Amino acid sequence: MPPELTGVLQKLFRFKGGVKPDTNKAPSVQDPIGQAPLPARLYVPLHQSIGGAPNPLVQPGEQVRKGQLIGSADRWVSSAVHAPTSGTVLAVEEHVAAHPSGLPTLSVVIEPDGRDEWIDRVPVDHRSLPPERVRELLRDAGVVGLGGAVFPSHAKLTAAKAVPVEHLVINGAECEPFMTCDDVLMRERAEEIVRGSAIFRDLLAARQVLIGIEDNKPEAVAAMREAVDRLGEDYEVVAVPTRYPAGGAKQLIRVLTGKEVPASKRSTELGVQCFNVATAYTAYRALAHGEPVISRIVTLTGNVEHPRNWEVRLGTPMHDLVALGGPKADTGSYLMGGPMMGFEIPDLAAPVVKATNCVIAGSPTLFPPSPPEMPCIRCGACAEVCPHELQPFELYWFARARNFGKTQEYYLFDCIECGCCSYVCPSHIPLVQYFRFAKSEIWAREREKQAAEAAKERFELRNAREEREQAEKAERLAKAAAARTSERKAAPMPADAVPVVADAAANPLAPSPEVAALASDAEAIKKATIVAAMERARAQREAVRPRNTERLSAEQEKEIAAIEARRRALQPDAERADAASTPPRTAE
Amino acid sequence: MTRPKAPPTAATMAVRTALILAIFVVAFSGLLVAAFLSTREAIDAATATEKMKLIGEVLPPGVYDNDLLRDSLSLPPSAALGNDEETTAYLARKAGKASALVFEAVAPDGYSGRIRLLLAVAADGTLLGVRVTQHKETPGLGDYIDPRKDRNKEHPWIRQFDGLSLAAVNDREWRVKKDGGHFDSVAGATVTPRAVIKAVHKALQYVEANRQRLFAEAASPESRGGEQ
Amino acid sequence: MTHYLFIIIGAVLVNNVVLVRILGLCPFMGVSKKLETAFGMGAATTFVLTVGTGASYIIDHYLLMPFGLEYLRTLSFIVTIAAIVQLTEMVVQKTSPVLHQVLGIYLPLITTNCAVLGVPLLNVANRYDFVESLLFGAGSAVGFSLVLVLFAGIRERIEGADVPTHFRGTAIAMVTAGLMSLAFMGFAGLDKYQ
Amino acid sequence: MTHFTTPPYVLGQASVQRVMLQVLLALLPGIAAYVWLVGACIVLQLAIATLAALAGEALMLRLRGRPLRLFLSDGSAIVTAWLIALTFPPLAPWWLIVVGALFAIVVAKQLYGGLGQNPFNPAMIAFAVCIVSFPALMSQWPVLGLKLSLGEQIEIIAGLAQRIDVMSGATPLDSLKTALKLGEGAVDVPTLLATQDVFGNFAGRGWEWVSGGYLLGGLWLWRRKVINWHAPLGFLAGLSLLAGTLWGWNPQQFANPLFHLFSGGAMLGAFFIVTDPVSGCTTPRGKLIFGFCAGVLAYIIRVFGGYPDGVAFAVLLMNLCVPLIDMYTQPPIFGMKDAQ
Amino acid sequence: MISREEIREIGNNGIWRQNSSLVQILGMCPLLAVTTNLVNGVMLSLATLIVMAMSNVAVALLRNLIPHEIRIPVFILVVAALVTIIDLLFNAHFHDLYLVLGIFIPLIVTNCIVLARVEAFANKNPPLQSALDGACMGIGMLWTLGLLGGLRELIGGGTLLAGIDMVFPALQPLQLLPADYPGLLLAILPPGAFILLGCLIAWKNWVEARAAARKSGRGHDGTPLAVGGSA
Amino acid sequence: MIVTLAIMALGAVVLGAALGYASIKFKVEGDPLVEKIEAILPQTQCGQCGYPGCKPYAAAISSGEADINLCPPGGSDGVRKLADLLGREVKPLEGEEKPKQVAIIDEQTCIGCTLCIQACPVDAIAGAAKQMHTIIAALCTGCELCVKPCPVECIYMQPIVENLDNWKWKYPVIEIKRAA
Ligand SMILES: Cc1cc2nc3c(=O)[nH]c(=O)nc-3n(C[C@H](O)[C@H](O)[C@H](O)COP(=O)(O)O)c2cc1C
Ligand SMILES: Cc1cc2nc3c(=O)[nH]c(=O)nc-3n(C[C@H](O)[C@H](O)[C@H](O)COP(=O)(O)O)c2cc1C
Ligand SMILES: Cc1cc2nc3c(=O)[nH]c(=O)nc-3n(C[C@H](O)[C@H](O)[C@H](O)COP(=O)(O)O)c2cc1C
Ligand SMILES: Cc1cc2nc3c(=O)[nH]c(=O)nc-3n(C[C@H](O)[C@H](O)[C@H](O)CO)c2cc1C
Ligand code: SF4
Ligand code: SF4
Ligand code: SF4
Ligand code: SF4
Ligand code: FES
Repeated sequence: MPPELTGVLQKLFRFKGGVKPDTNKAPSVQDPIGQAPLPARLYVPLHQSIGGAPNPLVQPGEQVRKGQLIGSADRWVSSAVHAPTSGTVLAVEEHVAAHPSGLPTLSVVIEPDGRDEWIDRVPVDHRSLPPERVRELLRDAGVVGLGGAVFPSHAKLTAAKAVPVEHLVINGAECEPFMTCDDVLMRERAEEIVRGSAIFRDLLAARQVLIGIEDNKPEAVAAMREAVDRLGEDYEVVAVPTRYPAGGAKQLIRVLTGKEVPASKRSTELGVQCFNVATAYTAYRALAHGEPVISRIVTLTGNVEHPRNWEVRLGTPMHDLVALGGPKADTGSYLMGGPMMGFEIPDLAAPVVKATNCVIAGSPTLFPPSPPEMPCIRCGACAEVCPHELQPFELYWFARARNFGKTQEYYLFDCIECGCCSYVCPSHIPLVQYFRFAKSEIWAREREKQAAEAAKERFELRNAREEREQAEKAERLAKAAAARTSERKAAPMPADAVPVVADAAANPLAPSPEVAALASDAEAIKKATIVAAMERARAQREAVRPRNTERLSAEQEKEIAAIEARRRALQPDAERADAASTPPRTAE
Repeated sequence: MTRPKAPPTAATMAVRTALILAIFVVAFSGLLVAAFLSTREAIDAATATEKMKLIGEVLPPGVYDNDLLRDSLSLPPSAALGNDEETTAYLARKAGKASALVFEAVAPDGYSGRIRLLLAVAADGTLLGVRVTQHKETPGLGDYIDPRKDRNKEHPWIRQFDGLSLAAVNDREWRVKKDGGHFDSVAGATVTPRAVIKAVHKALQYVEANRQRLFAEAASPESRGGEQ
Repeated sequence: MTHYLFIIIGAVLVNNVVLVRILGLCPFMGVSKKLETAFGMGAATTFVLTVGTGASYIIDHYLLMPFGLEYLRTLSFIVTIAAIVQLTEMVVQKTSPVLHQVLGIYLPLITTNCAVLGVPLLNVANRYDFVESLLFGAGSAVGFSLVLVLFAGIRERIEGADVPTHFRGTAIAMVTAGLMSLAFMGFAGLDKYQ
Repeated sequence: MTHFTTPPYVLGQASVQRVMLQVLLALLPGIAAYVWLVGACIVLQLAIATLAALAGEALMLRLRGRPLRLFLSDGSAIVTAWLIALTFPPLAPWWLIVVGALFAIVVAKQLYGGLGQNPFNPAMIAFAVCIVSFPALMSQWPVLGLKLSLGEQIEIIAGLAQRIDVMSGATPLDSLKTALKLGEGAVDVPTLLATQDVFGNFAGRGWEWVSGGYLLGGLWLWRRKVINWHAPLGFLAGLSLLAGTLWGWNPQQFANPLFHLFSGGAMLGAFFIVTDPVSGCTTPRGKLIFGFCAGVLAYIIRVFGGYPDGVAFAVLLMNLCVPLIDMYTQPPIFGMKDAQ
Repeated sequence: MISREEIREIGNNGIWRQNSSLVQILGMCPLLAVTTNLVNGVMLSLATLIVMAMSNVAVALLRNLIPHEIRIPVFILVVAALVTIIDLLFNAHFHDLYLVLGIFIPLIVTNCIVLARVEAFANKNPPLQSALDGACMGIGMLWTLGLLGGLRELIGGGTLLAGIDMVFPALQPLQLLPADYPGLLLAILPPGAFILLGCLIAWKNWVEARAAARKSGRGHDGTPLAVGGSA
Repeated sequence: MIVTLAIMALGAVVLGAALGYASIKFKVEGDPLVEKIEAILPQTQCGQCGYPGCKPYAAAISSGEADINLCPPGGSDGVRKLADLLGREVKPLEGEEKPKQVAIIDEQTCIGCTLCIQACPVDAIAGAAKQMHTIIAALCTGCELCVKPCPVECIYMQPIVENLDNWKWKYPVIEIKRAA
């Protein structure tokens, strides 16, 4: 259908590359959004977004109400988690995660009481509150990017210092095949989306709002235009050419504004920010209705009798959701996310999470097993379709040879894992998997290197200490020396070594199960000494910090915290921790 | 290793290493001088034998009785011979009478560069023999002009020239058969033989033109050596 | 002028020291695993070879020939060159530790790069004059560096290839050098106008 | 660990087999013209080369413990084999083609890990190996207009019949070069082209059509997006630029660009050989440079060098430079164009 | 003195394990340049062997007199002197061969393996061991050069021992392959040398891998080109 | 003869003097290579390489005394990196590569002898005399040095288990079987 251009003529740009797989979207938009029934048990993982893992706030046996906070954001880049319905907390335990690994993650198990009783919802008018407060509210309502990256939205809502935000891009492109959750959301709840966009616009002080929708969704375009007109906003609703991955934030920004955001920059530095339509919707619900994010729209489609979009409570086990569609007999596997970027669900016991935008039942006919991998013939087809204009075959060549330094020289980390390259590769090479492998190896190495450096430092300190001790020993009497040694051991951390420990503790890696298991009562004393030493060290560090940070307004403090968070996020260590601890992007 | 206790200054170090190196050099140079002196004669003999062997390839042993290597003359550079440097020619004498001349010629237009030839021409203008001493022709294709590489061991190509003279083959016949001449060639590689034939022809003409001078001048054996 | 040009083309391409004359192979095989080091080695060799040919010419023409000491050529050439190399090494080590590190153990091994002795000896055999000798020396060195760098580039790529186990490393590098040499045979005949 | 397959779960239609099949199809017009020119012997040579290449491939795959069916059916060995057969003299003895094909597949391809990993163009390696090793056989081309029955041709190829002299002509390029060399400046190109009957309208008689066939097939490949325009255009540009310059300077001693474009392996090289994705450059600029330099080198070698045609050596020489060219012609990536 | 153990160790090192041509990749130039036939290869190796053994002894004797700073020039001096003597001897007694080997006799000086052994072995060991080391390294070189020369000669022309008459005038080369064997000229040209040497190295790798597999009790899969698991 | 020797001696004196002079003027100390090598070693300080810690091993590699394949904790990856740095051939690792481990102290059995604290090269054990000791898992490099000294054998090594934080994407397996 031709994109009817209404209002101001919006100039469209092109991004290089991209592919046009069959969209397969029609089956799941026949019916309106359905309300998924309450399952017998809900398994709500605490860690559902990029960033720090929320801390559990409930104990087994506790009664919770719908929308009650059960996990609080751990840091600035982190997001809260809420009870999807009222009921009893059965346990806080490890449960299989909605993650390609099939590994478990700490989850709150809730048995619904069927009353579905809300907490007291407090609607707010975001215009009456300071922006800082609005961001906090969004964080505590668990608003994260529902476009697939599940990045905490409040952290994206700060404009860059030097650059005013020119464009706010609302992403309704939904370029992945099969997926229609954004489409139906736009058709049915356009007004809320537009209102949610207004919140983002106000927070970012954006000059213009551009809503980009692929031109294969004329109904959604119409609905959104209608809503924009109805609400009297000046937003542009733009139909963009259908080409995967037009919905990738960077591609959509390119198409709508002509700007190219390199991997090394955040889009706000170029005066653009991008949010998914569903994110806007949840932000609006969170502020205007006081409803935190406890459910989301999930497309259930593929090899099922009744493909349809469902509003599903987070924590609903996949098999409960899948049953709604009536999978056909030859269904073999299920994908979470779209066929381009999604992953095969290793275990249907895994729950629906904020990142679950689509569940596709697969059969051998629908997704034939990929033909055997052949060697790369360097045909360059992949480079032609790569939307980031990388040289996938070079990345592949070096990733395969485990020459990770070279992969970085060829910009491995600019790859958005969109899968276009694998799609066109005549040799059927699972390129994306090679890239993911290389990325996680590089992260792991970085981690190891830091650990090694820290170990070396401690080793050298220890050596120095031993030398000193020996010198002292020689001077004094053996008895006195022995006494002193045991004393020294009581405080085993020399002051300079402490920052390392402190960092390790602040690192989400540190409170790993092993440590937790060790933290028995008997050990509490020693732990206390360590903590005390850490505190002392921290205090010392604080003491040498610049003094102009003393009397700050709450706003300023928030700002600093945000900067700190960003800085941490930018450090490879933190970023890796963040990325590794959430399901990978699952597209759309 | 003789490492001094106190670090030496640069100057003392320089003197020390200079002396030690000098001693070693003198010792080993001495050794070499001795070796050189003791092998000199053998080497000279071997070199002479080598030269004679080469000459022997083009010059039948019965033609001369003099010491060829001592009976040489130098030929100036000449276009007819294709030389651009002075070359040495040897005069064969039988019972004191000049019987043949052994000299070098160059075919400049081989398939891949120059072809150096050694020719022996009898006093009556008859070719006694031709040998290729140096060439870069394609191995396996153009290199049959060298009898060692020629697959036809019975009648190597280069032997066609033996016994010919300007009189025996008329001027227009100094070509390969393909061009209507007198000489065989191997199919697929006629550039090379054309070049050789042309060079030999020119060399014969040169001898013809200078016969008097060449065979007379060499009466007094003076210049020697330095060939190649 | 064209005469000089042909000497250079001949030395760099047609009669490439490594691939056609087969000299200097040890560093060619040894220092070609990485592009960076290949560049370094190429530069070092170019320097030594150019200086070495110049020095050799002077020694030959002003010390050895006048006294009929040609048989001392090998000895005097190589000892001089060795000393030059060692001097260079010391200077480089002091002034540019990075370069020294990259070249590592190979700087002293330049002395045992046959090309370093072979090229001056070829100069003598070709009866080149001083300028020709220098050009030939420099040309040979450039030819050496050129193929070294190209070879390193290819080896870096082969690194990722699925080469049969027993051919990994040196064996396949040898085969590659062979095919390079085959490619260089294409230049054959280009120097015939010399 | 659960086993899971990898995204994307939908794939496009492309496959190596299809790519290679299209290359083979694109060769057909040229082959047809070739058959018309010299007879069906070329088909026999194609078959011999294919068999030898597949046998070599099978042997090596077997020794390396790799799946046979998968790699034998990918078609790349057949492309290599056909290019070998098309660059060798059509009446070359069968074993010559076999040696070439085996060397190409075993040494130039499989020792590097097989499909996709060879730094050198296998077919050109075969050509170079054979012309260096057997220059005599490699420069014996059937004399134009030599009408031999298929039976006779088979006998010659099988080595049963004597390799007769009349059959061993030279290619137009070689004829021109030899004539100029022997003429020593006394002969000029225009007269030669006009008088010698190996030459047709603007290049070798008949060979013009074969080259035209390759051109046609190449354009089709380009339309099908199997190849980009960069390498072929670069090659043709490099060749004709140099040829044009020298021709403009001295038309008596240098043939015109058209002659060079339609002689020897120029067209085949431009569309089927410099485009080899595996051993060629991969970046657009790199392809252009690769093609251009190959064209220039091909001209230099065919006109001034020792071999009748320079395409093979030019391509091999450029293969050497591929890693460096690729490295220095990386295109800027998304978002980094301003930075450049 | 020198123990049997030591002899075996030095011998094995020189001849097989640390073979200069196949493992250390040193002394490549003569290895590739003069092995156009077996006789050339063997004769040059013999010359190298003698030089290597003698220079090892000389350096082992003199090592305590040589200051560190001019170590290399002196070593080279020693080697160069010995090589020049050999050169003179060849010139005098094997003149034909001298002409064939040409520049490669003086180039023994820069044959890296000679200096490498002097530096790595003779400079640290007594004369007897050093002599043995030089000789064994030479033997290692000898058999590889002989093998390579023989292979190239055979493949390239179908003969063996061409040029033997330059050493033993009484002997004649052998024509092993039928006279109409066309000869793969490539084998005699530089590319052939490289490629065949590559194959020899791969062959040694294979032999060693097989021996190692046998030793560790695991049966070898027997495929000479097996590909190591890359995952 | 005399002339010959005089000429050669002259040359030798010139060269020898230059060399001797330069050897003093251009003397360098220290070895930056050692640091680069050390940066690659895993800093486990376990001594499995036969050297008392990573730095001595680095020095040994640099001086050519030790081979590059002696550090098991570094694994074959480490060998590869060293080979890369030094331009040497990659060799198979001596000894076996183990999965990463951490030490665990059985707290019931520990008698607080402090022997393990003295053994741990990286101060990963906290505790005081006569008190229960514990190992800070995040700091433990898994070198096993504390295992032997414990008189009551209460320390054991445990492989680090995979969890969502350290989970890695796997190397794609080429499915030859299916292809064949
Ligand atoms: C580690 C990390 C830190 C980020 N920090 C910020 C931030 O401080 N401000 C912001 O606006 N966006 C931030 N982002 C969001 C990205 O810049 C980008 O806008 C968002 O991820 C777009 O989604 P996509 O990656 O799926 O395209 C961050 C993203 C990551 C992965
Ligand atoms: C290849 C690719 C395709 C994507 N497609 C879409 C899409 O179709 N719709 C969408 O909203 N987000 C899509 N995303 C995610 C966006 O990049 C981006 O994260 C999102 O629009 C930011 O909004 P959010 O933070 O509200 O999720 C895609 C990401 C990638 C890498
Ligand atoms: C690689 C190659 C090398 C050649 N080398 C020579 C050669 O050394 N000598 C020669 O006469 N012809 C050589 N030719 C052949 C010439 O190019 C030319 O075809 C031939 O000399 C013409 O001879 P014809 O008149 O017998 O056909 C060679 C040809 C090729 C292809
Ligand atoms: C466009 C195109 C051109 C090709 N050209 C060649 C070629 O010139 N020589 C060759 O051996 N194989 C060629 N191939 C086949 C294949 O790429 C080649 O065998 C690989 O080098 C084997 O790894 C070509 C394939 C394609 C698609
Ligand atoms: S599309 Fe596949 S075969 Fe082609 S270059 Fe890319 S990775 Fe290689
Ligand atoms: S997955 Fe990465 S490399 Fe492949 S096309 Fe997408 S961005 Fe490019
Ligand atoms: S084995 Fe490795 S980790 Fe252990 S001390 Fe040696 S270098 Fe360090
Ligand atoms: S706790 Fe034990 S295993 Fe861990 S680092 Fe210390 S000594 Fe090594
Ligand atoms: S022998 Fe080593 S470089 Fe020539």
